[in-house]
This record gives sequence, structure tokens and C-alpha cells, in this order.
Amino acid sequence: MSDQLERFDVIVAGAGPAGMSAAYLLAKEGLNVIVVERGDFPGSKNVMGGVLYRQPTEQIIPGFWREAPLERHVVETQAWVLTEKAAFKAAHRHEAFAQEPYNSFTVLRARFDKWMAQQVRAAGALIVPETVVEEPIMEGDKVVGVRTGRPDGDLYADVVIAADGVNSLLAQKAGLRKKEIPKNEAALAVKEVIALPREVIEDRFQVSGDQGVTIELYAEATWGMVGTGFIYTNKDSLSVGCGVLISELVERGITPNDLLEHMKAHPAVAPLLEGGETREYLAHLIPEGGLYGMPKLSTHGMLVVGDAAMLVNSMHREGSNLAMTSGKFAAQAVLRAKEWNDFSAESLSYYDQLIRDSFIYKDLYKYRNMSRFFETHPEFFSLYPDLLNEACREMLTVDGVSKRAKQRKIFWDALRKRMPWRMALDFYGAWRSIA
Amino acid sequence: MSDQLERFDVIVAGAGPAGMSAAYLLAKEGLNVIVVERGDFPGSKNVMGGVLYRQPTEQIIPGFWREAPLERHVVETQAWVLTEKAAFKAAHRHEAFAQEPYNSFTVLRARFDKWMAQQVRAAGALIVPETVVEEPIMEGDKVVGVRTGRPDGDLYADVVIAADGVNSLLAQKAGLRKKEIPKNEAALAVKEVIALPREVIEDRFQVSGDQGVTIELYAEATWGMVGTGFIYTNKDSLSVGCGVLISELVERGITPNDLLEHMKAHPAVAPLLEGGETREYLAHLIPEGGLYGMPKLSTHGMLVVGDAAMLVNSMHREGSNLAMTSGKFAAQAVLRAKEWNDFSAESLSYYDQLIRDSFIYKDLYKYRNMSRFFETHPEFFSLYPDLLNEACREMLTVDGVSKRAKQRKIFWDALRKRMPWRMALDFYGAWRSIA
Amino acid sequence: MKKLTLEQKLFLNGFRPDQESHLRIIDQEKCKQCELRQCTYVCPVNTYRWENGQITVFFEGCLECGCCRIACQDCQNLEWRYPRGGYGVNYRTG
Amino acid sequence: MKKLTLEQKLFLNGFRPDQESHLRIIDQEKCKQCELRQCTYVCPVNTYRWENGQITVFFEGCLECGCCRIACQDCQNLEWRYPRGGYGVNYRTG
Repeated sequence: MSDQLERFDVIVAGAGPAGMSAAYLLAKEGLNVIVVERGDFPGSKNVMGGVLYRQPTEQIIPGFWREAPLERHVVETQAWVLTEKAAFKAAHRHEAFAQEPYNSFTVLRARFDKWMAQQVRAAGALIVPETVVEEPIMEGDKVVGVRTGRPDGDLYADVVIAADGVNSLLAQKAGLRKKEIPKNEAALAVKEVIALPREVIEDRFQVSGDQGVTIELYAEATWGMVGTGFIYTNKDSLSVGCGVLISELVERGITPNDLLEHMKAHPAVAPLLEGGETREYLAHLIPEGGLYGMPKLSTHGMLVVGDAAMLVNSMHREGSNLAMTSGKFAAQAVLRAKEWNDFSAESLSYYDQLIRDSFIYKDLYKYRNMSRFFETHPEFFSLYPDLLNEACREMLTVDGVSKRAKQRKIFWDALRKRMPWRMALDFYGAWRSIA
Repeated sequence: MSDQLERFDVIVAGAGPAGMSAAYLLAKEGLNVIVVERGDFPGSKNVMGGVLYRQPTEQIIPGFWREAPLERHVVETQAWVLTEKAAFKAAHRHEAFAQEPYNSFTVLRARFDKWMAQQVRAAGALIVPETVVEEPIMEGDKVVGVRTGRPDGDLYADVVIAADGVNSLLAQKAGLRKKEIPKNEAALAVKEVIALPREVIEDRFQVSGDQGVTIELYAEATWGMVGTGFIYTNKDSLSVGCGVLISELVERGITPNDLLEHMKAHPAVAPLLEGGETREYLAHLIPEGGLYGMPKLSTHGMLVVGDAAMLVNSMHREGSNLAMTSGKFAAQAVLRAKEWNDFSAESLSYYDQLIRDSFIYKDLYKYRNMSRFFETHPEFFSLYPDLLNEACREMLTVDGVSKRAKQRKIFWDALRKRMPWRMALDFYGAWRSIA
Repeated sequence: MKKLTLEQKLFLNGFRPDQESHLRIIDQEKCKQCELRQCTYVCPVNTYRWENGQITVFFEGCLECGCCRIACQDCQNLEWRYPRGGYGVNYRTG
Repeated sequence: MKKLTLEQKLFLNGFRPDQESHLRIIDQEKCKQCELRQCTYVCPVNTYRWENGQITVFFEGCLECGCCRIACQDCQNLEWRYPRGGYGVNYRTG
């Protein structure tokens, strides 16, 4: 890297949605921004489910959805509760989601991020690919730059934005994240992109044109472990995956690929995939620590954004929007710091405040106890799904038994399996943890 | 009709599922049975949604499902709550329903009933088609035969089984049904059979082989009137229809065909039908009077079965099973009467007793107030579906607003539209009417 | 899918219409007094039409559901029966 | 759909493997004591295999998720880093 490149206003480590959002907004304001990305091109190492939300993305690049390489706009959202042999499905479709400017899109990150990188470059930022950020360069407790994997690859700037993902070495080495991520605060997600003809996807998901559907799958989808599965429609492929807490994988001794194959073989899932051809197999860690897993968000000369800051709302499978919004807030904080020429921890803590006043903190706060609750209540991933599906089966089976007798049977079967007061506590607890 | 045919053990009026069930069982026991059917062949005038249940049918003809012309066995049951622009869907699929001997089948009645008539004939009953039963022949208060539309077409028997459907002239003219059916105790259903290629059906409903799906649709599906819509998968067609109380049609001034087209055009429904070609357009009255609409079930020399006895459980869209089971009970009562050579009202009231001890009466009792409740609570067909779907929309719209703020908005929106105590009463009432 | 008119749909069905109508208005005068004329819209095949100041009965497309009989029960002005044996609609699917 | 083995799936991905592994077991002796050897099953591509009494690291198929790092945190016996810039997996879809 040539000498004149070594000093920047801002270094962004990682060309994911959080980093690029910050870089784009800062470059637009005329700051001298460098984005350091370890992949061949922005997107080549990036993985998500993935759903991209329109409004938060438009906060970065207005009208992006008219040009960006998107897959389908989501018109229907489904949730399936699976047992070994059955599925209970709930779904919601709304015409409002089928109309411009849309609510959300499925995307393939390698394609979308590549496009976004072009916008970031056009805004004036420098993107350097094939370069790993290894650690922060510190002066005392100040972050003054980053050391990259290139020879003579030290870079300096007023501010470093750590957008280096869930494994953030920057946040850790700058002391913002004290501990290693506990096994029950990260989920390993594996995913396949499965090619299917457009028309088949449109028939199977009852959509036309670029309309799409998302399905989240629970319980037996993850073999009863705390986690979720998903099936998202792309233009001519499906993104099919599942993620569970590492602590669960460890305890059960289950291999992620087996887990995914188990889900794919479920009698309610298989018909959706029939005839498909796997195109790619991907893995990604998802930060599930929520509010309690969040590191310190800023320090002197550094801000942490997106996955690096553990900003994921797993209840609503939201991540990219938290990432992009945190990138926007980081840009705002940097711009203010730049104006005041003050990059101290105190000045940059404006970022913390923006996060705290936004839906990001509020939602993480709302669901702060959810993950822990479900970890300690495995019955929500096996017993209750089973009771639900067997109750449906009983009520739908026509065999000369009166409906009232069936209800009585369902009731007593449930009571035999769990004491009523325990059930009451379970559901009260579940309600408390998400309401 | 030749002279020796004029005297029978049993006359069955109407070759529907109720009548043919009775005729089959009685002929099997060696009784001299005649079935009088007004259509060209049994089935040619018969209409239902139509779902046929395995267990009650097997009570008549064991193993029928290995030979009968069935369409698909139902593996998934769906319920959709529609508003003008949205749909909330719930569904249940169970592998148990995909395995022999199956729970239920979709059928096309013209085909199935023709097959069943062959079994009835093979069992020894005489089926006379193209013959309308016009009225009972009475001796005092005793039914001794029926007058048909043929010249010299009087037939005599120990017992007449009135299986002449919802418009039962026999039940009415024998004085078992005192009143005309009130407009709010009958639903007019219209249906189209819409051809689609097998593969398209399998993709759209995520089934393979002979698996099938049923969907019941509510609220906007019937333009907010008390009633339901339905979409059932046949082998290479869909049965698509809707039925509403005649009182509702009258009040709203809506034409049944417009109602059906309205449902077919709904944004959640249309993708299922896309490319389909209508093959037939059908109409049928459904008795919705439930327990209170039930006529007297038996009198001297006559029993009333199936639709003629108003035996429909609309909550669970069950009809054919009640019809066939009532036919079975009628046969049992006749056999006992024959044994005792006593066809008096008292003897035949054994039929009433069998009905009363069975799921038929118990279920009709359970839901006895349902129809009336929903008739007087139109908010369940418009306001509540709307609140449900708009709540889903709000929670799924990602726009930077915290989930808690969204919940608050949903809550206050609902309260603005209906007072909380009214809501509480509504749902308590609904619960009471179906629980 | 392509939207058909009611007439087009009825062409899809099999009918063997009788010479004479099985449905008969008892007293056309009464229909003139009838305010709602429910029979003109509740019938799924538009059998009853108000034309030239009276109800005309297009019985040929009747699906024999019985809806008109219930609709007309206030006036009791309809002589309702099924078509003669062998006549009327013939469903192929049902 | 046709079920693929993990190996077959990895052939579908684009990789540019480095000469040397970016993942290094610090002390194989420690792995011998390790009871669970979680790395041998939690890794989505089976990078770590217990062969001939030691852990062999098949880093070429690594998807760089970081799962092993978390799994090995009790032993702290894994030197974890990303592949050098330009090396490792190259997703085409993401």
C-alpha cells in the first residue's frame, strides 16, 4: 500500500452491511474513508439467511431497490412448528407487502454486497479487498489504526469502525469484548442455496413475478434444539438452512450438516425442495447473546457495529437492519466527532446513545431474556409442538368419536405429560420473555 | 314398473351417501331394497365440497378406498382468514394422514357415487334412476310407500328411508319437518371444478402422488357474510367454492356467482387457480340449522337420513360422514324392526336413539348455538379478521419502530375500533358457542 | 385465471332440459307487489329475471338447489318441484 | 431431492486454499486428554478429524465461521485466525 494511503479519516474493517453503510454515508460527506475487506470482493465471505429490509437500507441508499440485485420481495411470512411427522403452519400474506416500495427482500449477499460496494466506491470511499484486519493499533487506550495482513499494511485514522463480524478480533483485542463468546450465545447456521426453476418456485410458494415467501421452522426442524430453520425464496433458488446454539450442538453431539439434512428430509419440507440442486453450502455464526452479549460499543477512536456488536434480534430474525442502522449511527457519531475534532471515548459515546434511543436497543431489551428462557425450557421445542400437532391430528381425525370426547382426550393426554401448574408457569414464562 | 316390483321391504328415496349406505347394508342382509334416484345415474345430481371420510365409509364398505374412484387423500388441512388485501393462514399436516388407511379423501361425487351404486347393486338392491319421488303414500299417519313421477309409479314397502336431500319433500309431506327451512338455516354453496395439470397441483400444494390438501376460507372469502369458502385438491382439478346463509345473500343483495368470483380474485387465492380452466359450475343447498333445524327423525314406516335430516356439522365441514353414519343407523333400525316385524313409530325410534347416542347428536349439540352466534356477531367476519391481519402486518413491517411501540399501536387501534368489554364478551361468546 | 361469465359457465354443464318448466310462478301479480324479488339475485344461475314487468323463468339452466323455494317462502308464490326424472342438470364431476 | 455427502457439497463451493493452514492445534497432547473433542463434530465441514491418535486439520474446506474457536474455548488449544487475504472460501451466492 502506498504511503499516501496510510492515513485516513475513517478505517472501516469489513465490507458487510454495517461497515458499508457507515462507509457510504461518511464518504458521501466527503470524509476520507478506507474499507478493508478480507474477501476477494465485498460479499465473497458474507453469509446471511437472508432477508434485507427496505426501510433501513433506504436510510443509507434511497431508492436502492430500483437498481440493486435483489431476489424477491417478501409478500408472505410463514412460521412452521414441526414434530417428527407433522407440521403446524401459520402464515401471513398482505398485498401491502406486494406493492412498492416493499417491506423486505430476499438477497444473495455475494451479489448484493458487490453492488453495494460499487455505491460505496462511487461515493468516494476506497475499498481494499483481499486484506485481513488483524488487530487494532493502540496508543495507550486509544485506537489509532489497524494492522492488516499485508506487508507494511498498517493503516491509521481518526476512527476505526469495527465491522469485522461476529468473530470481531478488533472488538476483542481493543478490549471492548471482555470474554470469549459463550457457547450458548452463538448459533451456528448452515445453509444451502438450492436451484429450482422460477416457475416451480412460483407454483410452490404461490407467488408471481418477483414476489417471495419466507418460512421459519421450529422444534423438530432443529431436532428439538434451541434454534430455527428457514426457507427463503430467491429468484431461481431457495435458501435453506438452520441454526442452533453451539452449546446445543455440543451437548447433543450433532453435526451441522446432519442437522440440515434432517430438516430437509422432513415430510413437510421435502416437497418444497423436490428436484432442487444444491449450488452452494455455507456456514455462519450468528450472535445470539442479545442485550447481555453486547460488548462495549465504543472507545477512544473506535466504534463497533453490526454482528461485531452482537446486534441481532433473533425473535424476529432481524440482523441486516440492525447492522445497517448501527452503521448509520456510527457514521453520525463520526461526523459529529469530526466536526468537533474530538474522537475521544466520550465524544464517540454519542453512538451508544443513538443505539440506546433506537429500536435496536429497545428490541434487544425486550427480548433480553428470551434465549435463556428457551434454553432452560426445552419442552417448547419438543413437548408443546407435539401436543399442538397431536391435538390437531385428533380433532381432524374423523372416527365416530364426538368432538367433546376428543377434546377431553387431548386435555388428559396433555396433563399426563406435564403438570398443569408447570404448563401454566411455562407459558407465563414464555409470554414474559417475549411480550 | 312391473307389478312384482311394487312391493319391497325398503324403499330408499335418493341415491346419495346416506341412502346408498342404508340400501347397501340392508341389501347385504338380504332385504328386498329399491333405491329411487331422480338423476340419470346415482351421482349425476349430487354435489358436495367434497371431503369423504374413511372410517365412516368403511363402516359401510370395508376397504372401499382400495377400489373406489377417489381423488386424493388429505394430508394437510388449512384455514385462511381473509381480509380484502391480506390472509392469515393456519395449516396442519401429519404423516399419519399420508399413510394407509388414510383419514379422508377428496372426491368428485358424480364418480364416487356411481361406483358406490355398483356396490349397492352388487349387494342385491335395485336402483331405479331417472325417477323422482314426489310424496309419501300415507295410510292415516303411517307411511306405506312413495309416489314417483312415473306413470303407475307407486311403490310400497314396510319402510321408506327418506334420503332425498336437503329439500326433502318426503320429510315435509310426511309431517316430520313442520316448517319451511328458514333463510338463516340453509347456506347456498356454489362451486367450480377447475382443471389444472397434476404437476401444478402437486407443486402448489406441496404434495406428491395422491396426497391432497383442503383449505377453508373465512371472512372476506364470503364478503364478510356468515359462511365459508373452500379449495380442495382433486387429482387434476380443484374444487373451489363458497357457501353463505341465504339470509345473508338476501340482505346484502349479492349474487352467488359474483361471490365466488370475488373469492377467486383474492390476491391470496388467485395464485392457486392461475392457469386453471373451469370444467363445471355447481350449486347446492347446505342445511345449517344444526340441532335446532333437525326434523323429527322417524315416524311409522319412515326414517329420515343425511341432509334430509339436516345432519351437517358446519364447524368441521362434516356432512358425508354424518350422512353415511345415519344411513347405517337407519339400516340397523330397519333390521331390528324387520326382526320384530314391527315398523311402528315406536319400533323405528331405535334410529333416533342410535343417532342420539352417537357423535352425530353430540356434535350437533356441541355446536348448536354456533351459527346463531356468528350471525349476530358479524365482527368475526370483518373487524376481527382485519385486526388480526393488520397486527401481523404491523409486526412484520420493519421501519425503525420498536416492537413494543408497534404492540402499543396495535392495542390502541383495536380499542378504538371496539370497546374492550365488548371484545371480551365477543370472544367469550365465540368460545362458548364452539367449546 | 380467465374470468368466465355465468352464461359461459353454464355452457360447461350438461343439461337435458324438459319442454316445460318445472318451476312455476303462481301469480305474476304478486311478484309485481314483491319488493325485494329475492329470486332474481339469490339464484346461482339467474333463473328468475324481471323482464317487461314480470318474472321470466329461465328454467333450462336450473341447478335444482332449491334456493328459490326458500327465498320465496314469504310470498309462497312459487310452485317448486324437481325436473321430471331424467331431465335437468347432469353433473359429470359433482 | 438427491442427498449429497458433505464432500460433494464442498466441491460445489469455490475455494482458494493457502499452502499452510490458518488453523493450528497448539498442543496435540492436550487433544489426547480432551474428552469431548467438540471440534470433531461441531464444525460444519468436518475440518477436525481424530486420526491416528491426533487431530488432523483439513483446513482446505474451512468456511471461516469461527465455530471451532468457540468450541475449543475450554481448552484454549486452537490458534484461530482467518485465512490470509484472498485465500479461503469464495461464496458466489452468500
